[in-house]
Amino acid sequence: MTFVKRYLIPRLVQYVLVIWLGITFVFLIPRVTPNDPVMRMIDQMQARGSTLEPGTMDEIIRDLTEMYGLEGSWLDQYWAFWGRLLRGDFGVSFFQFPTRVNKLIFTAMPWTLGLLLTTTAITWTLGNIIGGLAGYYSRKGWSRVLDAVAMIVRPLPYYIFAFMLLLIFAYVVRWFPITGGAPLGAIPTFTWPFIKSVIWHSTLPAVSLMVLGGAVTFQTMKLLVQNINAENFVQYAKLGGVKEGRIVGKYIIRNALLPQITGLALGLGQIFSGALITEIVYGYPGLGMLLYRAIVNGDYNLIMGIVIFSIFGITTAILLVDLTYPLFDPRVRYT
Amino acid sequence: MRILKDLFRDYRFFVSLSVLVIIVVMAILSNFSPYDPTLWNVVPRDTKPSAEHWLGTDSNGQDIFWQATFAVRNSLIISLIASLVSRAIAIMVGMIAGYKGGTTDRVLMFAGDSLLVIPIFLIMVMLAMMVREFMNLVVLGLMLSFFGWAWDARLIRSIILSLRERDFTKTALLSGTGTVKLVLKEYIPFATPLIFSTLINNIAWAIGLEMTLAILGLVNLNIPTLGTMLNWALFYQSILLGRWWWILTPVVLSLCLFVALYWMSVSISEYLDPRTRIQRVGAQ
Amino acid sequence: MNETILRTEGLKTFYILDVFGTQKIVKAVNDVNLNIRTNEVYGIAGESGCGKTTLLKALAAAIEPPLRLVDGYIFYYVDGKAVDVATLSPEAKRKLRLDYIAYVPQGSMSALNPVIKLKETYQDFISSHVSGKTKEETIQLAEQHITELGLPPKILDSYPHQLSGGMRQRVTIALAALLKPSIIIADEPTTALDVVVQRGVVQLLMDIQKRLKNTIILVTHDMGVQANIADRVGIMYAGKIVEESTTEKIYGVPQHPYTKFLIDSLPQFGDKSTRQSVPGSPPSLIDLPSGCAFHPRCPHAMGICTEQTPDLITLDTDHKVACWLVGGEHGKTA
Amino acid sequence: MEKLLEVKNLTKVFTMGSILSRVRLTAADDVSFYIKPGEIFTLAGESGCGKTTTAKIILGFEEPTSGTIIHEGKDRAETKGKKVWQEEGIQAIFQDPFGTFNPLRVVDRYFFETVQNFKLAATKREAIDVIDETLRLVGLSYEEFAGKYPSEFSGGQLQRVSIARALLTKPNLLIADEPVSMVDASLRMSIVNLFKRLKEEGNLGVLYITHDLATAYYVSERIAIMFRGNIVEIGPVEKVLMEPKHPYSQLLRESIPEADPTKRWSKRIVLAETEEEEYMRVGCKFAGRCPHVMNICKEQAPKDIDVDGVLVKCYLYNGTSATPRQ
Repeated sequence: MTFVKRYLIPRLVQYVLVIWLGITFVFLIPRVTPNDPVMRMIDQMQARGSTLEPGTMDEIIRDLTEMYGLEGSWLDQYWAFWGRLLRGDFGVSFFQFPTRVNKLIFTAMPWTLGLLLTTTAITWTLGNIIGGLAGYYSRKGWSRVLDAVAMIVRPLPYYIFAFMLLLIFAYVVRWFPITGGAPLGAIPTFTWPFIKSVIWHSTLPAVSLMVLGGAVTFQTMKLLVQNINAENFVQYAKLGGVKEGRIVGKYIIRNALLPQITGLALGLGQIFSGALITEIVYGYPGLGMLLYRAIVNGDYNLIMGIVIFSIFGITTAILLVDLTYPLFDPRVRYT
Repeated sequence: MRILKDLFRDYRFFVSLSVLVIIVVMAILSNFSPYDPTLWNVVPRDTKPSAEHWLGTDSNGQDIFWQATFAVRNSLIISLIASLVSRAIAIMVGMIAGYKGGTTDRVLMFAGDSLLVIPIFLIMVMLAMMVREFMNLVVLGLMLSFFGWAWDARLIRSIILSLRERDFTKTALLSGTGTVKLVLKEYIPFATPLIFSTLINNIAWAIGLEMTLAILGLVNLNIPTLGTMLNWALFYQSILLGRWWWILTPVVLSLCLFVALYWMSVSISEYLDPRTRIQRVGAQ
Repeated sequence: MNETILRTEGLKTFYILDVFGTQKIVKAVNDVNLNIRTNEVYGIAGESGCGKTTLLKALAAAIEPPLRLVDGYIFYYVDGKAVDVATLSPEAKRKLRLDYIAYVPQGSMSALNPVIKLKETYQDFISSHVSGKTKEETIQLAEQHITELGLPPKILDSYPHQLSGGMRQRVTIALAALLKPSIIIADEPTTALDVVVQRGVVQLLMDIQKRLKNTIILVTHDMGVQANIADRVGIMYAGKIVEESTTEKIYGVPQHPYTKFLIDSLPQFGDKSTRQSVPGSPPSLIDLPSGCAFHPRCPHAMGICTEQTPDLITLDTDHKVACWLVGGEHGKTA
Repeated sequence: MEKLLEVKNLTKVFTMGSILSRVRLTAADDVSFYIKPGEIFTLAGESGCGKTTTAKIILGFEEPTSGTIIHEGKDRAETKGKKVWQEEGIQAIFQDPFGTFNPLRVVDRYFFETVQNFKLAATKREAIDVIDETLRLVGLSYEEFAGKYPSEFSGGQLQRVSIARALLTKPNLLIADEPVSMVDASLRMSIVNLFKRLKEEGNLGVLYITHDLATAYYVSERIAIMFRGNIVEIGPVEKVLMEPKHPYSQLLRESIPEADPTKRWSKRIVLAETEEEEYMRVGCKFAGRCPHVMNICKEQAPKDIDVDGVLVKCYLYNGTSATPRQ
């Protein structure tokens, strides 16, 4: 029971509070900044000479007014805002009128989700295995070489790294497509040619996410293993003549993975942002690309939808990772 | 002096310091630029690197080398504002949370943790959109600093928490030392190395975010920064048109900057952290 | 008289450190000759920083960089045959551990893997040495062993953090005795424990020795603990053994001025007469005084003490001292 | 009889854990004792018995849950607003001399700060004189100490430096929390002898907190034995340590290994399985391990009983000639 009280409930409370804080933030941004988003958007629309029927214009204004809140006190607006969110209603998109924001997000989401889940899983697993071995055999030559590579890759921001890969492999040597998630006009089906082309298109974005994320995982794991290797319980097992394989697996790796789980949870938000940026570079049709188009078109509704949706998604993912932690650390389970 | 001598034994420190010195010199050179960076068509457009224009010229009619000096300068200004202000916030929050404890601590740490958990990049995109017209170096720097303090505040807090329990805290109190003096004289020295190495990391973070926001067109594109230079180069399709000198300048500069900053921070923190330092010299 | 089970010959193990370009040599064990026998408790005593923990590492054949075997030999007497430890392969060394020579760590706090149950630790240790046993059989063996030593078998189902410090220390001692090793070496096993718990730990160690009739090498700075369980005691100072004898003689008729100081500085119940500390401070092992390393603190220091290092000479059976004051002619002719 | 410090019915309850799962732990339970001027009084017991908590409360680093502390006739509760460490009368030294001073600062800074904060000298020249004078009391001098970092001293030296710092304000009470347990056995006596000398020459009262009963016997006049938050026995050292009355005091006394191979342990002992269990116990906290346990021990906590000048919390002495203390 103490586990539930000491670990589970505080985590859940924190989860709810963080979502509340994040969304309140989103609610406040348009209200405390000196711009009136609705009027600005109308101006923008008119400047472009959009030919919208008066009815739709009204609908947009009503939508925007409700989302950004111009009627009633802030408190009323706040309640209305939450009311819409809880109904899962993000309103309509402006640049792809009258598609609902929900629909746009749900079309883009599988792409991002697929890219993110595969790359994160592969990165984390490979990074930890290679980093773990490199840490244990830190005096070997290959370990030093990998370390040097990580020292160069690690500091690069997502944008620059993705851009460089694109330059080299799509412009210079032309091994991979420049843009997109699938050939233009292809209809999504579960056929081998389509899946193959999806994999083909997502290779570069995936590689750039994996190399950057992998460098971080590799470096931290290597350092962790080096430190744990010097811990008393490892030295003690060695003096007790425990076989090397068992020491590496059960004593070193197992303990080194604990901070890596926490690290994964903390890094998820960054990985997600990085994925969005990478998508933009490669024109990959996920949430990142959607965000980019929303920014270019000044589509507030869509941006807000993406932001709120991401806050939910990321905090939930972090919560899930955090909840697996006690499975690996008995000190949290039994206190 | 001994410290510098020891640091120079690490080739990474030497390389990164040299690169950073060159970049800072470049930023200083901007004061001697023959061209006004805000004007267009001050030189012939789209010429290849030559003796007259070392790095060529761009489609806006600017000399790329001199434009780059402004870009480096402005990127450094933004990142310095961001990192210094966020460090100030981090130190304040970390110290107060660590020393006061209790509810103050819980509230401050919750705020910090939320910033770590929420995808702040997206929030920043929203915010940047709302204040796009007012965007200048200072506003951008402050905006970045508002989002960049959480992790370091947490680190500083944990240092203070452990120091608060150490006996020398009691010795200082028994010597009649007051709280403010205690924190400044007894605790800050322990946090200084950490503050310094995170400062460097934070500079790199701020430059990177500025670039990302600039590429999305969310900053003032008339102010030359590494990010806006890249934005313009992409806007004029410099890759497709084969103007490699234009696109490569900001890319190579930022690459050097990121690697140099990272190496410097690793080198310094390894020097300061006895555990890794010992691994390097191979002592027990 | 008992047979030799472990012997060192002119053993020198130094830490060779490279601290930012300057080489530093820590002479932690400097010319040590030990002859440890079967069925005895051999105590090694000395101040902190005298090299006793390093000596123990060398005896456990755990010399790893930056610690180096500079000179001398360590012999194990496995089945009566002398084995030069330095020539053993890593796998051969691994097999001797726990089976022939077992180790009890200093702070049991961090000596056990925090994320696995104790029975898994037991299983790891057993199955690395005994083949052909199922998991159930090894756990059964562990349970039986724990019960024999008077510890509650339910602790096998616990994680290290669930036990008290004293219980953890007793678990590591029990683990060391598991395969009935010929030698158990214990590094400050009672330090940082409360006196009552300390007594329980010593009690367990003695029970094991009585049962197995094996050798225990006990390193501790606590002269009280040494007096309580050691059969012979070696006094270590600045990397050397300066006096070695039976416990009765060490405490009854100490010969080396340092030993005398050590024993005289301990307060006794029922005696409030003034006692003095050993004057001065222990020397740094990086920068040792010339001659006898104790001479700067010694009230009887003579000219020769600052120039030449005294040998460890035998006074009478089982009493050896390294001091120019004793041994008469032997000293002066050198 | 004049009392330098009096601690009356001091209780400290810690609540641990979050709002959802509170655990209450009584670290000090109705602790009462006093110290006379120029007396060395020992508070002895195992780790977690509450002796350090008691010291922290006397020093004002913790607030007591209940109870009073009277120093030089003044009730602590009435001199509110002023922390103990701002007074000149009480000073303290700690267990680990290397932890007592900030490793990143020069040790003499603490001396100058003390002189400055307590206005002990007007000029730097005077300050150095004051500091040098105090250092000489512990066998050191200003020259061999100025400008040095803690790591440049040996443990024994640094502990003496720490005592000198405490003596700067000329206190009449020194709280010494395990002052020798981190110092090598061969150097302990130099510290303990210093207490003796300061007591005799400077009329300094010392609260000597330790688990080392041998030095306690050597240096102090009276002793209190603490167990799981309670003082179970209190009286002159000769009586408490040479003929301990409480079964726990007896066990503790017997468990001290003596540096004499002819006095080896012969009896076997039983250890407590967990400490929490004993803290939570109703009645006498030692009942779980006591060889003389009776039914009443498990039901009701015993009161102090005066046996031959020694106060003992044990039912064994009920009905003897002793009378319960008021």
